[in-house]
Amino acid sequence: MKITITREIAVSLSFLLFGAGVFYSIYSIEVVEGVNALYTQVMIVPNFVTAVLFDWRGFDTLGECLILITSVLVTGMVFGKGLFNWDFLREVYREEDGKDVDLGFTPIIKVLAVPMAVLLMVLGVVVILGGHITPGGGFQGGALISAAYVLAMVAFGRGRCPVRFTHRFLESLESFGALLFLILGLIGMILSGYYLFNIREIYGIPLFPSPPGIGDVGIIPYLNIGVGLKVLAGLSTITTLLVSHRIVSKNIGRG
Amino acid sequence: MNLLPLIVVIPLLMAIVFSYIYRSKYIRLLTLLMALVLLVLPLLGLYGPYFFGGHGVVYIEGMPFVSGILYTLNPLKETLIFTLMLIGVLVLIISTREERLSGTFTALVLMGLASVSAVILTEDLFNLYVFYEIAAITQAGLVILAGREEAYRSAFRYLLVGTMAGSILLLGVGLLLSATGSLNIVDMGRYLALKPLTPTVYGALLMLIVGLAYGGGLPPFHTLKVDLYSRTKPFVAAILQTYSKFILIALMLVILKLFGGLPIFNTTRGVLIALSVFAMVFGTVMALLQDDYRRLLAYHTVSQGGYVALGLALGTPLGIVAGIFHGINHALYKSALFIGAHIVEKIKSPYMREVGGLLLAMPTVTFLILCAKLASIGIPPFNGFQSKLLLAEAVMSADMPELVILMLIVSIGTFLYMMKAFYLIFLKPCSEEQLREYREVRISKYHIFSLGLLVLLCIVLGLYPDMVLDRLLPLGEEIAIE
Amino acid sequence: MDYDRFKKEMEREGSGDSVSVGAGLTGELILYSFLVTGLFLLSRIFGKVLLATVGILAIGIGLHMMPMVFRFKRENSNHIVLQLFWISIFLGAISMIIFIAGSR
Amino acid sequence: MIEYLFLPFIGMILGFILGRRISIRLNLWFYLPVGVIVGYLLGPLPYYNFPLSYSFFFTLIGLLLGNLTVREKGSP
Repeated sequence: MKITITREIAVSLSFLLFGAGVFYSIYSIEVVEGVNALYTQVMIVPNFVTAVLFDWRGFDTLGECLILITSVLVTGMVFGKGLFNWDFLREVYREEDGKDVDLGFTPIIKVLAVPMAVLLMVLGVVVILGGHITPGGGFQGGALISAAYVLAMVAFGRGRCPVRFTHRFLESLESFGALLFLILGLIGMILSGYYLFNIREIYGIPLFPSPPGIGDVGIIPYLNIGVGLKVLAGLSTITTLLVSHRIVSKNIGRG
Repeated sequence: MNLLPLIVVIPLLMAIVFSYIYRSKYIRLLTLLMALVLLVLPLLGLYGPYFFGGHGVVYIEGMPFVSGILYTLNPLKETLIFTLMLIGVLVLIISTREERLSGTFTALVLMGLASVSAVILTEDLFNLYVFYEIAAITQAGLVILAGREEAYRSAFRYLLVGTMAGSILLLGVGLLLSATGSLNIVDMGRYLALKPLTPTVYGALLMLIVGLAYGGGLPPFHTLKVDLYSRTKPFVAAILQTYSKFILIALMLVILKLFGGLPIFNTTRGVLIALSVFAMVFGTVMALLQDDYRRLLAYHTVSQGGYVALGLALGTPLGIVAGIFHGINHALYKSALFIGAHIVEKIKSPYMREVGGLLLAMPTVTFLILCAKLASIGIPPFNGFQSKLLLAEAVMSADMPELVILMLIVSIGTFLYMMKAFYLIFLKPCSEEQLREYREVRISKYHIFSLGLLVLLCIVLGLYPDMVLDRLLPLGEEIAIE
Repeated sequence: MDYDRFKKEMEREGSGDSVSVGAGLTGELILYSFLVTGLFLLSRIFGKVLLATVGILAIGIGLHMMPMVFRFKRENSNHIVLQLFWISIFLGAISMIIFIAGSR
Repeated sequence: MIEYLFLPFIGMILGFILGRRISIRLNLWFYLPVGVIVGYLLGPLPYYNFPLSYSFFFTLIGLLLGNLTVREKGSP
């Protein structure tokens, strides 16, 4: 499709206008405190961001997780999962599974990759668990763990990768994380009538025992764990799908 | 106990379960059971507000603020959700007759149903954005499911533009948050009405309109939507077009609630009316030129979306009611037409010139599709007539008779291409062996049942429109702008 | 504009039987009447002589450019470049309208 | 005591799950000192009053446990 010079001028003019509009409106922002005053006064957990994300607006966080879940589902579908018609993919993936290509990484990378991956995983777990006290939380920790997976995958290739997250394992983790979030919300609904109610204790037993002085954390750590597992599984699934032919072959019924 | 969140939560929960067991043998059975559950859902909620997490209204410096996320249910939303769930149920039932059905399809349909009902129910702008994004990804996913190269292409294109439009909408939500200090739509509307307008608010309005045009399929995004509808299986297009119609209605109501009383609303109204008239005319003109039956129906969807948007953009009580009523009617008869197109595609081909003489092969289906077509044109005993009449009244009373003329002209165009399609597919003479070929294809009872149910609803709503209108009118008065 | 020329154009597009030509002509008429009624509405609401004059000019140009419908079909194709072009034009136009109307 | 040890305990479980999935045998005598050093550098990461991030250490122990006892072998 050929684009004439007139059209290019029109496009640049309109982007100029739109950009000027966006810039003008952002430049003249005067932030009104509004309901934020409440968010910073009421202490739920020491990390105010987590308090807003998981307590005041927990349902939004659930929605954000579901965006990731849906994206992973759709990405899986591009590689043949559950399609009504596979013939197109069969033609694309006609040739046999390619061999791993050794990109000539030096031994330093291969020696360092495993310890770094292990430490990254552990750090990711700690970041997930400390989400209600320190900066971090489920999204960040999950991303750390899946970064460890990607690191191992890049250094060793798919065949000899020491971190073996199988597709089925990742699917289970993802479903478990999302179900944990949804079901904790339902439990809150049964106990109090409000969905995603932050239950502090059941019959006097605190739900998540934590030291005094950091507020009643309630279900927030569990929600963090759910989100973390889901993010870990989602990002790793996408990596697995992108590097591996075998999943496609299995999905289109040849594996 | 108010079980309102279950309308959203149960489909989400089941979507995750279905995506986990997508290869199971019992998927067909489970899908049918799930369809039954979906029918119960709209009855669960009670009218009134529902605060998530127990965070209710707080007073900061004398101003009431909703501190958490608020959902409300009222008769209008209930009607919309009932229609949505009904069409979802019928699509799920039809899907069990498909070869190679997997849990993924059910999961995606459920995810879409949940997110669109959340968009309808929510009173919170960020929550609306989140579920709007899920709905956009779900629509692309449902198109990818068709498993053809062109489907991949159009879904990719839709997501590509969707990234841009979604980010613009998110930026708009952020600007509104900074300008008002709240995310609750009612709180924001009240704050905006009190304080003088700043450029930030104009920017936010601009971005909300971009989000609306993308979500609802108004120009210039209509070509993307048409690609989506025409490249997937037609019965999937039935649920896709329902999603985008209802997102259109919900976002229109949000814009009315936020900017309704402001001095800028006059301009906004002009922009929205212009967009909807463009949609009406472009859809009709393009539909007249199509050879592919699915594309024709897709462009028809765009032009009817223009009617819906026109009614809502007027901002008068009658206009809002007429727009929403037309949205519901449109969802019903258009789903019937898409299911009919699915049958036609199954028997022979979606290209109108290759088919012909289907009347002799299946008279019942032909009659039902004819009824749906008449409803879509706006012939009296059907529901399309009632809502178009109401729309014309609303436009007349808003002092824009020219638009009524335009609506009539567009209706004539609609009549023409619908009848052209009907002639080419069902009436055009065909050879004896072609007829034998048609008779070999078995059409499932489920297809005919869904088609019949939708046509029956069209007739019932056409004869007794008050069933729905009585529920919409009080809310139309409430939202409307003087 | 005469029927024969229109039919010739349609045949070049690959669908020249009477049903399609009729549909195409209707599309042409709808576009044209959309132009006319739209200009009526605008000039009535804004009530400017200048606008009405420009409108008449636009109608004349439209008549001269007939058939518009093929050009229109090309602009509405699903080519990504054209889609992005119209989206960017839309963004510019809408921001101009809203900010200019807002600044008054 | 349980208030301070509950979080590391959950970390151990998660570490166990992840450690099962590492297919090569990890060397205990390398990872334990490294864990102590990294934990010391992290400082009191989630909870305070302790010079060492014991949550990190416990999670590492969980991971090593999972790796050394029920490791998954074979090709992916």
